[in-house]
Parts: sequence; structure tokens; C-alpha cells
Amino acid sequence: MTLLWIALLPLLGVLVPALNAQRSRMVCSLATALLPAIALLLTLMQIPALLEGEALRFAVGWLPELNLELALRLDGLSLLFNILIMGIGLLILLYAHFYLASDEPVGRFYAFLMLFMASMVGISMSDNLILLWLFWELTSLSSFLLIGFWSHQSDARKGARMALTVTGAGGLALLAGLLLLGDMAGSFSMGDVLASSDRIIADSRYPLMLGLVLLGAFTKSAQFPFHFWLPHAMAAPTPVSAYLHSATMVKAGIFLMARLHPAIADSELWTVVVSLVGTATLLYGAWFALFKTDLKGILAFSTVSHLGLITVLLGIGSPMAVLAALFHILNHATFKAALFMSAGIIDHETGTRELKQLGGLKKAMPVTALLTTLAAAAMAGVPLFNGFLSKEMFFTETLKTPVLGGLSWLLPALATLGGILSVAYSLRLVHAVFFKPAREAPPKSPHEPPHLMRLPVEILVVLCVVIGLLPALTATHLLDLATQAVLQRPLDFKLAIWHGVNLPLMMSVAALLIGTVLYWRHRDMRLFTRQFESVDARRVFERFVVAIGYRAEQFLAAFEGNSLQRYMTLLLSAAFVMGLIGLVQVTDLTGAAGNQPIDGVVILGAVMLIFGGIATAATHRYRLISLLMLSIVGLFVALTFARFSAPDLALTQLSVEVVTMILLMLALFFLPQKTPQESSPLRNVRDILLAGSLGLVIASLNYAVLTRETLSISSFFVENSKPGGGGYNVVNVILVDFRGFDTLGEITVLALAGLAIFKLLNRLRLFIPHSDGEGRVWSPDRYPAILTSVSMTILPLALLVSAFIFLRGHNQPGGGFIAGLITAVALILLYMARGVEWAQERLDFPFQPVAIMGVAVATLTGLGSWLFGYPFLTSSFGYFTLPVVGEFELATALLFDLGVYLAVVGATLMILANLGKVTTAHRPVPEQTEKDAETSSNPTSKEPR
Amino acid sequence: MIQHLIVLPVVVPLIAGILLLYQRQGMVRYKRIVSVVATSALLLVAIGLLNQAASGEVTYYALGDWQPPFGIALVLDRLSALMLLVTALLAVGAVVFACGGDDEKGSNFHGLFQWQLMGINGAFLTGDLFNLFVFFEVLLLASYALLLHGGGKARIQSSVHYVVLNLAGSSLFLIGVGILYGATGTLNMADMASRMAELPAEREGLVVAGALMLLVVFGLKAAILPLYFWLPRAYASAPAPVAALFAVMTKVGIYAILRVYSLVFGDQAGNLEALEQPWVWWLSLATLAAAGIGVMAARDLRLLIAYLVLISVGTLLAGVGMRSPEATSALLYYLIHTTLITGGLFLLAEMIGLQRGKPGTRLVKGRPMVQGSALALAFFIGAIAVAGLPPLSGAFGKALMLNAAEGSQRLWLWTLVLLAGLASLIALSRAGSTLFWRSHRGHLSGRPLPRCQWFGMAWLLSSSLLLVVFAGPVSDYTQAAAKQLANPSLVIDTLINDAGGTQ
Amino acid sequence: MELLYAITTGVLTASGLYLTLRGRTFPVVVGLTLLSYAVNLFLFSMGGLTTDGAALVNEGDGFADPLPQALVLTAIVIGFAMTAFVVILAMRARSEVGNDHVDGKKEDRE
Amino acid sequence: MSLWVEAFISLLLITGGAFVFVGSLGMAHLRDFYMRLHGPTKATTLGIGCMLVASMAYFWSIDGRPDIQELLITLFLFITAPVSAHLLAKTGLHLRLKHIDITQGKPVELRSEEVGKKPVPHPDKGHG
Amino acid sequence: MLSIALYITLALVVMALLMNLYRLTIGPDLPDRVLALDTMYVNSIALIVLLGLWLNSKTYFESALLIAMLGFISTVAVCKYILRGDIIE
Amino acid sequence: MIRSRAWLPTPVFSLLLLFVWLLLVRSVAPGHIVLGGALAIIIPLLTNRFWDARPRIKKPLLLLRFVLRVLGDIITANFEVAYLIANPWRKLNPHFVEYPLMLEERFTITLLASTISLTPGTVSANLRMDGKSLLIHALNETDEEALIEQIRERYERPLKEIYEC
Ligand code: NA
Ligand code: NA
Repeated sequence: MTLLWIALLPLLGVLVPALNAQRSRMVCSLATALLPAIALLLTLMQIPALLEGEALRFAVGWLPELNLELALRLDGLSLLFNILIMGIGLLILLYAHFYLASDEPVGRFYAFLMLFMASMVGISMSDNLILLWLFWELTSLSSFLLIGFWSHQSDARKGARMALTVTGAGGLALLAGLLLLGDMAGSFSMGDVLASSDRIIADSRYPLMLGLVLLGAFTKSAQFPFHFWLPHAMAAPTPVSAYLHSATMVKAGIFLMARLHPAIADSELWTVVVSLVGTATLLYGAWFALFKTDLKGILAFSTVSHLGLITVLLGIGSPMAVLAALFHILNHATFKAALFMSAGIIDHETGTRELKQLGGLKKAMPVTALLTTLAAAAMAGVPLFNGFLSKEMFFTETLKTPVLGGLSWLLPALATLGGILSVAYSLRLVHAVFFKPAREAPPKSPHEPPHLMRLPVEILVVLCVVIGLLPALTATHLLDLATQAVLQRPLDFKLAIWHGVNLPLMMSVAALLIGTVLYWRHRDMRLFTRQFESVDARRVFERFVVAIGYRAEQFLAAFEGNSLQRYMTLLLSAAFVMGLIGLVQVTDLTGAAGNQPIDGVVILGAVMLIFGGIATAATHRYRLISLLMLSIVGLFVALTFARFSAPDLALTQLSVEVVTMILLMLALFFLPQKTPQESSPLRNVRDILLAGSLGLVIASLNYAVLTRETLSISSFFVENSKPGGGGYNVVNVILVDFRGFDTLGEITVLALAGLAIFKLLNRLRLFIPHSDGEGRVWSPDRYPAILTSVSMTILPLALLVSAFIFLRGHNQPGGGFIAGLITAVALILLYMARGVEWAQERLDFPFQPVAIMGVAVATLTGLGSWLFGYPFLTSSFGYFTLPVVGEFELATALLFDLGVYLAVVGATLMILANLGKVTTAHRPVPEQTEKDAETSSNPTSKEPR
Repeated sequence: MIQHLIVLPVVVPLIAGILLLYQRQGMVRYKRIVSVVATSALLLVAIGLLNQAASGEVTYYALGDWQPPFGIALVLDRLSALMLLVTALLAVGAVVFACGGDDEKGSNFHGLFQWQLMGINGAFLTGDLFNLFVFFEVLLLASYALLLHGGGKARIQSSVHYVVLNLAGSSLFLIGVGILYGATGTLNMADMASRMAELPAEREGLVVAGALMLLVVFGLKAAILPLYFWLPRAYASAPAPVAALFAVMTKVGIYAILRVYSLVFGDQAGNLEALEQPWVWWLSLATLAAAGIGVMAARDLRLLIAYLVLISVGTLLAGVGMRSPEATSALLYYLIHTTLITGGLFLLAEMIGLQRGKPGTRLVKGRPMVQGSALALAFFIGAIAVAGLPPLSGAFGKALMLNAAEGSQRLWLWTLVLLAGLASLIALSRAGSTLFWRSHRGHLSGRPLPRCQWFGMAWLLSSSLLLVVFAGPVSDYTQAAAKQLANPSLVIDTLINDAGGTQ
Repeated sequence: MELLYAITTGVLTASGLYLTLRGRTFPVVVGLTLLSYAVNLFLFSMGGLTTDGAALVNEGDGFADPLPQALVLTAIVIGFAMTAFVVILAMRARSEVGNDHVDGKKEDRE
Repeated sequence: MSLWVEAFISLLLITGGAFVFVGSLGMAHLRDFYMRLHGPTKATTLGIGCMLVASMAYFWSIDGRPDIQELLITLFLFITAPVSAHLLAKTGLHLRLKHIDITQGKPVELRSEEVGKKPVPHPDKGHG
Repeated sequence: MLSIALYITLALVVMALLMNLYRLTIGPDLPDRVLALDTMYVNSIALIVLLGLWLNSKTYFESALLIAMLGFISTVAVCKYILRGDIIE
Repeated sequence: MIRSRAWLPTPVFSLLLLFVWLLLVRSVAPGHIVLGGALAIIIPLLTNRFWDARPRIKKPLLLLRFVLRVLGDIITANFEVAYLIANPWRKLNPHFVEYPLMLEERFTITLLASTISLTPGTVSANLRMDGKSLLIHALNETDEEALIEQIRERYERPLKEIYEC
């Protein structure tokens, strides 16, 4: 449970500054520091237990499907890292308290910092691979926020994005790698993984896994060639750089390599890849550190270099190398954090980090100068400082590496070279800033910072010295525990300053001497280096991202193309392919049932339909003619339904056909009357082929189904229509009873169409043509007199017919839908014959409520069955006898059908009449906002229906 | 009432719609109250149903008291209950958000919204193939109307593509249903599934043709690769609450694929088992690739989110294409996450656009926003979640998906999912830093946003955290749902064999 | 007869599809309408072709399969609603964009 | 059904068919639109009328009770057919369709000098 | 006898419909086509009546009634379209 | 809004509707008479507002005679027209005639125009907007005056008498 608190406290700490952001900075800083301090204390309190060899674990289940547990461990390695993370974190907090300007949102900064700390602690304590990955990515995110903290600076934004992209990409690779690793080990639990080294290394996927995991580690730890984000992350406020880029985040990659060391490091592949990459990084970073003119730039590249050093050690992987690596982790954290903070102080006090504006600061800032010098000495590996110890161990290990065979001299040589460069840039750093006279004046006149701001540096420098002088006393236990954790067994070692005169010592001495000379001559080499400087990683990266975006845009424009014709082609092609795949599996196209004999009327119908269809397509450029041709199809489809025993369908099709015609003509009025010739002949041929092929496939499927016996559930409907549904017309009983739910949906669709169309007609700007397609002026006779009188006569008859069709629907062809359409069409005839103005006066009910009422009636009918304990839409019917009238049937289905009727009338009128009205004074008004409508007390006469 | 619970997800929005649509204008308060109350009621119903389904039993509701396969039956299993809940959660966020002012930009918003919910819920519940068509049409037509809410050229133009393609799709749907009916003689999916067992060989080809035609239709709704083109512009131009609700629309297509093929073409289907699998698998990967490119190319936040939706479609369909209970479970978890988060992001985009004023959601420099910090925080959370980064649900979903892949599937899925994730990461960091960091100096722009909008957006985005905290229970549920889905005989027995075939 | 019926459906489908591939909205709408007619015929025939025997249980004893008929009826209604919407959408699109190209990009050449 | 009734029905049917045929024949082969209009308006209407009467007679004789439902269709046709024809003629005149040369009388609509060449927007038609 | 008469009538009606189709196709002008279509509607009433006699059923009566009614309205609409463009004004 | 107060504004018309209803349902069962009667009352009430000027039949008997005469004319006329059409050697003399109208009511003009269209060789082609004259197309007519006279005497006068006097 303590472990959970250790991990949790920093996380809770995120809230503290966020909640205290409004208070004074002092309160805010202190409050923020509280929780991590407790967590650090708790961590330190575990040391005795660890020393006794206890395994500290905590686990609760989280996502078993992913084998993910909230599993924490505290072993030596975690201990080392926790101390670094929280210890240095607290110092950074103190430092930042002074560093940030008074108007900067310190609460937010602390919150980000705590988030980062929490995720680092999480990484260090994770006892589950997936959990580790979660925290891993969280560090990328929080570092993104921290680097971009000064978001008004373009450098900060770009640096942050670059860091996020690179480490995020690495994180994704790491996820893949860890999933593989877990799969190979059979568990995501760290303990299991660490114990399955043999299995893992024997697995054929090992190289892939290793590559992915190392990709994660290398990007995070800024290893060559993924180092380029780190220098640009220096756009962050210095406390961030000091924390993230010296002590913690970049060490996450190192941590990962150390953590997984027992599981995956026992192979040559590991040694070769890791030490080579490490070496390259070591040298590359050191080289560029020597020539940077930005104080933090130097530190950034030196960090890259030192991370390379640690990586080399982990690559070598011998017990002592591991020890050295861990030791250097500790040492680097101390001196580099100190150096960053000093750099921050200098920047803070002088207003610049450019070397050419700095110089001779030892007078103004003697204490800082001293501290910096000491820390730099540690970095350079000067004896008596901690850096010396670990670096010498590094040299020792490079001499022992067995892998490179005949080239075994190479690694020590390169290591020495790294040492030389390291001495040179350390020297340069100190000399140029404090001792050499400045070439330009800095923006601010420098003086010593507040003492408390320097305090963290002082503590760290003292640590450098103390560890350097008394390694056995200060670091042994910690390193012992950490090494045990990495090696999974105790290691017998002794830290000492003096090992006698040996080759490593010689290498150190050589590095110191040659490094000094090198600094002396570094100007010459700078000329040589200049030619590489034009390659600015960030610019390359930015350009790369922009180029990718641009290419992506180009690709999409070409690929998607915003062309409906293309999309339709794809859709139809897909349908064709799919249908064809089925069709080729149909062994015998003509099924057992075969063909029925053909007769003349059927041939006539087929001729009419085929002709009508082709003519509709062929005349499509003359739109009205095309519509007339479509009408043939509509009529003959209805007749086909009649011919094949579907009177209800014939009726429906007929009424819909007429309404569709009216509708299409209403709309065509506002559209061009002809279609220009646009498609190339080739395209036409292609379209005809595509349409024809799909048509052929569908015809074949149709034929195949038609010539097979029908095996349908329909006999049930026929049998139950009268006894169960109370109607003789099975189709109608299906519609209002067996499948009344479909019908309810269907009238909802119809009402929705009316509503949607109302929306479309709103704020419609019209192109009203003054003449027809041929340029003829319209006839002046708006309402031909003969038509008007006939429409009067037809309306009552039509209503009567409508009532007739409605009432008999249950037993004979008919029903609410057809009746509704007849009513609607008759009313539309009135609109056509008499005009909107006239009809409006007489049809003064709004259409929308009618349509909705229809749906409501149908729904309520369905709900009524609940009262009797039956499911929704259960129908009932009964026979009643009245005097005079005699026996008659009443069915709830009739009520349901009434709903259908109302919905159809309302919706059809909403569609047609509203569309017709757009050219008149009664057009749907530009939609007011509902607020306006509420406040305006007098509804206008132009209220749309 | 409790025995009618299954039909309530359809009936509640239907009645709410009726109440809301009866009067077209005015009564703003009344309409908002009705709409929010109805949606909340829907949420309660969905929770109740989830509870009911969690028992592991498949239950059904025979509409009109006509037993399956003759009448239409609503089928409740773990999957449909989950989809209902996700929809209800999304709807609550969207509808509250809309009360912040979007509902007044045109007529009938709330009514149409309710009916859209009715269509979606119906599609999730129905056990009948033709009824599925009907509900598809309900939800489509409602979506057409809602897409146009507020008007504007971009909306109209993107609607043309969306509508025409879907109309053609509806025709294909009817053809597919027709062939399946002609070949099997039934419309009830469970009945159809049970008939697959003794399907005569001469009908197999027909069934294949019908099933694959349907796959084209579902693929169109789900927005799989050669058929996704309608999506980006339509989603990007839709009004925010509508776009948010649209986040579940592609899932309807995915649901349909999952439902129809796992039930009808399950292990009882013999030769025809998993006939959709190769198509779904390979095309989903291609979708992922295209969506990743789209994410990189998007120059507008809404368009970016639309492509993120597409990434989720690709990922989910890949899960469908893996056709294993593990993958199904993973995809269900991912589906909850992605639906709610992309929905929330659409809302957030609208808020950002509102505050930025003229530049809107275009990724260009603008003035700093009045509520910039809060919006930035929300964006950060949403972006993390949607990009699949820890500690939010996207990371879990992605990890589950990747982990569910087996053997050679891994190579493809991992590469594409991870690359798409990287593309999202790059694009989102670019978008975020442009919107919130790269601003002109000068006056703050925008008025404070309505509380409703904050609530709606936060409601959806906060789900991500809950999904993380309760990852275990959620994944237990999805695992059980996946197992249930992998065993079609459960549904067949309940609906067909045990019901006895007569009323 | 079945062959002729199938050919008819196929031709109607093909004609409708050809029109849906055109570049202007109105022909596309006409094509969709034609397509829906064809699809209705297709769906209708899935219960077989019965030349005498409407599904009225009080008349005669040969029955056409009533189920596809009910489905087609629903499909006709829905098809009508959709056609109505899309044609008015086309009209609206023309008023917004100034031409009736399906992508709204080309200049009106009339 | 008695032979006479059957004969009567058959005669009516064939007469009706013949009229229907002639009506369409006129529509197909006469030489200008105005002439073609005559066939469908009269002959076809009467033809359908005959067939409907035949149908009435048939069902009357079969069911044994008066069945004059079809009268309604006839009624509808007789109301609507002339109106359709009228409107079609009006349309033809509006479009100034050519008539054959031998036609006597020249209605206003077809006199070329009455209307200028350029279309003049009708005063009724505003901009909407 | 009746069936022979039915055949003859059917043949006449079919020929009439084919002639309608002919006129509808060749036009030459819009009103010709509209006229042809209108006639086609009316002639199809004949088809329905004959079908009823053939099947000995009155099931299709309403179809004929509807064709008579709706064919008219459809023709009115097209005429109005040609005359005025705006059919509801 | 135009409302009518009477519950049975047009008894004759209602009777006609009842008759049509009984035709439709093919039954004279009491139930249908009740239902039809109800509809015959309701529908005129609903549609009454659509009649701007309801024509009144002054002389019903004359109307009956007129109807019979027209029916007879239709039949004879159709044989005539059929002959004209079917005989390819017959040379036709089409003729446009402007017919000056005596009738004033729109409804009666419509009746006249319809009658003209249904009867021998004539189609009413256009009613002038002022309602003063009717353009007639005759299929085969040489004597314009005779045609006008025939229409006047045979149809227009009776109509005038039946409705308008
Ligand atoms: Na019916
Ligand atoms: Na109009």
C-alpha cells in the first residue's frame, strides 16, 4: 500500500498547484512541494526493507483482458530513480520558484511539472509492461506541455511538437515491442518477463521486438540518430531542461534498457546495436557540444553525449558495466542538473545564453562561477569528483568488451575521444562564461541570484564532491541495490577513488590533457564544423512535417477528388464485384422450378418497361421528356403488380407515381431544363458498361431466385390473417399488424421527409425562370378556367373514393396509405387549378401537425395494447352489432391505419404544397430563430403551413 | 412496464419526437425540457437494459405479440444493450450542448434529434433484416434533415453526396434483403441463421450474393475504404451536436456487420461461415491508411476530427475482420471510447470555433480566446484520448486492439494502427499548438460560452477517464458480449427453437 | 416468363444506374427513381410470380406471397420520401451553388 | 350466362377495343397535333366506356345482382377527358405548334406577327 | 365466344398501346408526347378491365378508377408545366 | 376563412355522393347507407368552401334531356370520327373556329367546352381569358358559320336555360 501512495502522491500533487494557483507563489510552491516530499520520504523509508532483501510489490487488478494490473514494485533500480526523480524534482521546484517571472502562471507550471514527476515515478515503479508504457507516454505528453510552456515563442511550440512527435513515435514502437515481449514471455508482469530471458531470446520474433523496444528507448534517450529533438527542447524554461533533460525524462530510455536488461540483453545483437548506437551518440553529442554557442545548447549536446556513454555501458552489459552505467546515471543527474540550473541563473541574471554576450562573469557572480566550475569539473571527469569515478569505470569496461574481436581497440579509443571532447567542452563552458572577457554586453547587468535560488545548485555540487570523495560511503548501498535489481543477483564490488596506475587512469589523464589542448585549438575545428551546421534539425523536421501534410493533401485531392461520379462508380463497382462473386457460385442459373409460360400481355409489359427505362436514360438530357418516359415505367410497374396479383401494390405505385411526377416537375422548374453534353464518349461507354454489368448481375440473380421453389414463412400470414388479424387482405394485415412496426417506421420516414424538406425550403434563394427551356415566355393564363371548375367537381369525388379505399383496406386492396395519397393529390390538384392564394384561404390548417398527429395516432394505438398487458402494437378486433347498421367489425388496426392516413396526407402536403408555395407570397418564410418567434406577438399571415 | 423495457428505446424518442414536432415554432423552453428529459429517460432505460442483458440471457420482444420468425422481434443481448447505452450517453451530451443555442438555428431540431435516436436505437435492437432497413431509413432521413440544420452552402453540397450515395445504398440494401429472402424464405435474422445449417447447395451462391451486397451497404454506412468518401465533408460541415451524434452513425454500419455476419454466418453456416471476413479485414486496413493520410492533410479542426472518426472506423472494422472473440471484445471497448470521444471533440471544435470568431475551426493563427485555457485543457484531454495516448481510454482501446491481433494479422494491424496513431499525434499537436498557442497578440476574442455547451462537451470527454478507471468491469462486459456474439445458437435457440414457431 | 421478368428488372436497373452516374443532379434523381422502381420489381418477385391469386383470403385459393408485397409497399413509400428529399436538395443545391452539377463546381454552361 | 348475354358482352368488348384502337390510330397517324388530339379524346373514351359496360354486364350476369360500379370510372373519364384535351390543345397553341397547311382559320396564338421574336417577360411574372 | 372476344380486344388494346408508345417516342413536340402518355394511361384502364374479366375478379377495379383519376391529374400537371413552368403558383 | 353554416348545404349533391358511395361499395346494406349518408353530409361540408359559385339547376328535366342528347351525339360522333380516322383516303379539312360565347358562368362554360370536345369532330382548344369566346378545332369542317350555329342551338342554349336563366 505504501508503494501505491508513493506512486499516487505525486499524481495527486498535480491538483495541488492547480487548486492553489490563485494564492501567493510562496503558498503555491510550498503546497506543491509537500506531496512529493512525503513520497520521497516514504521511498527512503523503504530502504531498510530493501536492504534486507524484501521484494516490495503492490498489485491490484485493472484490465485483466490486457493482462494489465496496477502493479508497482520498488527495487533498487526504482529506488535509485525515485530518489533522483523526486529529490531533484524538489530542488527544481525550489529553483523554479525563483526562476519564473512574477506574471507567469506558476500554478500551471507546477501542475505540469508534477504531472511529469508522477509519470516518471510511474515508469520507475511499474511492475507491468503495459503500465510502464502508459506512464512512458505520459512523460512524453507532460514534457510536451513543459517544453511548450512559453507557448508564445515559436521555438517553444516547434520544439515541443518535435519532442512529442519523436518520443511519441518511439512510444508507439515501444507499445508494439512490449506487446510482443509480453506475448513472448507469456505475461505482462515484470517479474515473469524478467524471468523468461531464455524463452525471449530464443523466440524468432526477438530481433523485431528488440528493435521496437530499443526504438522507444533510443528516441526517449535522444540516442543518435534520434537525438535531434533534444537540443530544440531547450526552448523550455530552464527548470524544465534541468529536470527533464538531465535527470529524468531522457533517463527514461536508459531506465527501460536497465529494467529490461535481465530479460532481453543477453544476446550479441543487443551488445552490438546498443553499444554502437551509444558510441555514435557519445561522440556526436560531444562533438557538437564543443561548438554550440548557446549555453543550454552546449549542455543539451553534452547530455546527448553522456546518455550515449551510459548506453554504451548498458550495451556492454557486463555486471561491472551495469554498475558503471547506474553510477553514471546518478552522477550525471547531479552535475548536469547543477549545470543547467547555473545556466538558468546566468540566463536569468544576464538575460542571455549566448556565449558571445557572456564572459567575465566571475566578478559579478563569484559563487555561481565556483559552483559551475565544480560541476563542470565533475562533467569533465576531473578526479575527486563523482564524474571521474564513473567515467573511469566506463573506460575500464570498454577495455573488456569482447564482442568486436579484432577491433577491440576501437571502443576504448572512441571512449577516450569522447572523454577528450567532454573535457574540452566543459572547459569551454566555464572559461567562456566566467573568465574570458565578453565580446558583447549582455542585456542585463548581472549579479548573484537570490541565495535560495542558488541553494539547489549548491546542494547538487556538494553531492558531486561528496560522492566523488567518498563513493563507498555515499553511493554503495544505493548502487548495490540498483545493480541487484538490474542483474537479478548480488554483485560484489567496491567503489574507490584510487585503483592504482592502470590503463583507464591513463585514458583519463590523456583525456584531460588532450581535451585542454583541444579547447585551445577549437576555433580551427569550428571552421571545419560549420559546414554541418546548416542542417538545422528543427527546420528539417518542420519541413518534413509540412511536406508530409502537403503530400497528404495532394494525395487526398487526387484520391478522393470530391467527385460524386467517382464515388458512385466505386459503390456500383463494389456492388458488381460482390454480386458477381455470389453469382459465380450459383451452379445452375435456372432452378428446378423453371419458367412459367409467357403470354402476350406480359411481353407487352416487358416491352413497355424496357423501352421506358432505356428511353428515360437515353433522353436524360431533355429532362421533361425523360420524365415522361419515366412515367411509362411508373405506369407499367403498377400494371405489372396488377398482373402478378398485387392489387395493393398497383394502387400504391400508381398514386406514388403521380405524386412523384408532380414533385419532379415542381423541382424541375427551378433547375436547368436540359443537361449539357459533358461526359466524354469514353466515359459514357464506361458508365454504360458498369451499369449494364450490374444490371446483368441483378437480372441473373433475379432469374436464379425466380426459377427456384419459394420457401417462405408466408403461409403463416395467410392462415392467420383473418383469425389473428381480423382482415381478409393479407398484405394489409401484414402492414398494420404482423409487421406494423415497419409501417410505423415508414410513416415516420415520410413525416421526416416533410420536415427535412421544410428545412430545405427555408432561406431558399430562387432562380425563377422567366421563360421555358426554348426561351418562350410563359402563357399568361395562370388558372385555366375549365380546369378550375373541373377540379371543384373532382375534389368531393376523390375524397369519397379516398374514404372508400381507406375503409375497405383491411379486407380488400386499399388502406390508409393509398387513401392518404389520393386525398393529398386531390388537394394538390386544387393548388394547381386555383393557385396558392385561393387554396390557402380554404385550407387553413397547418400540415406539420397533421403529419405528426398521424404518427401519434399510430403510436398511441400501439401503446394501447400495454393497457391489456400485450406488447407494443398488438392489435385487437371485434364484431359488433348495431340496430339498422347490422354487424360490423372494429379493429385497432383501423385506428393504426388512420394514423397512416393522416401522416401521409400531412407529409405529402408538407412536401408538395410547401414546394409549390416557394414561388408565391406564401412561401416558407426565412426561418426566424425560435427566440424571435416567441417574442413576436402577432403571427404573420405568411405563416408557412 | 418492465416487460416493455426493450421497446422503450424506440418508443421514448418516438413519443418525444411527436411532442416536439407537433408545433413547429416557439416554446423553446418546453422543447428543451422535453428533449433533455426524454434523452435522460433514454439513458435510464439503456442502463436498465444493460443491467438486464448483463445476466447473459438473450431476451426478445415480439412486437404485436407475433412470435418470431413471423412478427418483428426486438432482440436484446449484451451487444445491443451496449450500443444503446453508448448512444444514450452520446445523445445526452449532444442534446444538452444543443440547448446552448444550436437548437435555435433552424426548425424542429429537438424533434428531429429524437427521431434520429429512434432510428439508431431501432437499428440496434431489431432482429429482423427488413426492419433494419426501415430503421436505417429513419435514421438516414433524420440525419439528412439534421445535417442541414442551420443551412449553409457547405452543408448543402456535402449533403448531396451523402444523400445520393445513401439512396443508392438503400436500393442495394433492398436487393440484398430481397435475395436473402428469396433464398432462405425468412427475414428474421435468427431464423435465417438457423436455416443456414441446412441450406441447399444450389442456394449458396444466392446467399453469398445477398450477403455481400449487404456488406457493400453496411460498408457504405460504416465508411470503409472505397465507400467512405461521403464522410469527411459531411461530418465536418454538420452542426456540432449533430456531428456529435453522427459519431455513432458509422458505428451503426459496423454494428450491422458485426450482428448480421456473426449471427447468420456464424459457425452453423458451414461453407458460408465468415464469408465477409477477408473483405472487411483488408479494406479496413486500407481505410486506416487513407484516414491516416487524411488526418495529416486536414487543415480544419472539424475535418481533422472527421478523419479521426475514419481512423476509428478502420480500427474497429479491423477488429471485426479479425473475427475472434478477443478482437470483438477489444473493438467493443474501443467503440465505446471512440464514439464518445469523437462526439465530444466535435462539440469542442464548435466551441473553439465560436470563440475564435472569424477564423473558426480553420487551423490558422487567430486571436487568443476568452476561455482559452479551459478550452485548451479540454482539447488536450480530448486529443490524448483520441490519439490513443495514456492515460486515457484511447490507449487502452488501442492496446487491446493490438493485443487481440494474432499471427500475421499483427504485422499489418500494428503497423497501420501505430502509424495512424502517429499521424493523429502529429496532426493534433499541430492543431492544438496552432489553435491555442500560436495566436495574435491583441484583444481576447469571443464571448464566454454557454454552460450547456461546457456540460455537453465535458460529459462526453470525461467518459474517457471513466473508461480507464473502470476498464476492468467494462472489459469484462465486452468480453462476455463477444463470447455471446460468437455463439449464435444462443439467439437462435431463444428466438426460434424455444419460442416454438407459433404464437 | 421469369426470364423476361428478370431481363426487364435488369434493364431498368441498368438504366437507372446509368443515370445515377451522370454529372448533373436532376438526371441522378431521375435515375434513383428509376432504380427504386426496378428494385421494387426485384423485391416483389422474390416471392415468386403468381398470375392469379391476390392475397385476399376470402377470394380464391391460390395466393401470391403477401410478404414481399408488404415489403415493397413499405419500400415504395420510403423511396418516395427519399426521392422527394433528394430532388428538393438538388434544387436547393443549385440555388446555393449556382449550378446543378453534383459536385457543385463546374460553371453552368447553359 | 346466356348466349345472348355473352354475345352482347363480346360485341361490346370488341367494339370498345376497336374504338380504343382507332383512337390511338388517329393519334399515331394524323398529320398535325390538333388533329391527333381528336382520336384519344373521343374514340378512346367511348371505347373504354364500352368495355366498362361490358364488364358491368359480365359481373352482373355472373353474380346475379346489379353491379354498376364501373359506371364511376366512365363518369370520371367523361369528366376528365375533354378537360385534358382542352389543356393539351392550349399547350399546343402556347407552343405554337404547326398545323397542316389546309387548316382553315388562324387562331391568334399561331399568327406569327402577333408576337415579337424576343421573349418578353410576362408582367405577371415577378422575381418571386 | 367470350374468350375469343377477349383475345381480340386484348390484341386491339395492345396495338393501341404500341401506337401510343410510337407517338410518345417520335413526338415530335412535347404536347404530342403528353397526349400519347395520357392516352396510354386511359388505354391501360382497358387492360385492367380485361384482366378483371380474364381472372373473373373485381379486385382490380380500384386500380382502374385510380388510373382514370390520377392519369388526368398527371396530364394536368404536365400541361401546366409547359404552359406556366410553375405548376403551383 | 370561408364557412358555411348549414349542415346540408347541397342536398342534390349529397344524394349524388351517396349514390356514388353505394356504387363503390356495391351494396345497399343498411350499414353502408348509414355510412354513405354520413360521408355524403360530411364531404360537402368539408368541400363547400371550395365552391366559389355553386351553379343551380333551374330546369332538371331539361338537363336530363340534354344529357341524353349529348350521349347520343357522342356515340354517333364517335362512329363518324372513327371513320374519318380509319379511312386513309379520306381527305380531312381541319378548321380553327373562334366561337363567341353567350354563357357567362365558368362552370357552364366548362360544361359546354367538355360537350364540344366529346362530340362530333370538335375539340375546344382554348377559352379566352376574358371568357368571351372559345377557340374550337374541328377535324373536318368547311362551314364555320354552320358549326357555330349548330353548337349554339344544340348545346349552348340548353345549358343557358338549365343553369343561368
Ligand atoms: Na391494403
Ligand atoms: Na410554385
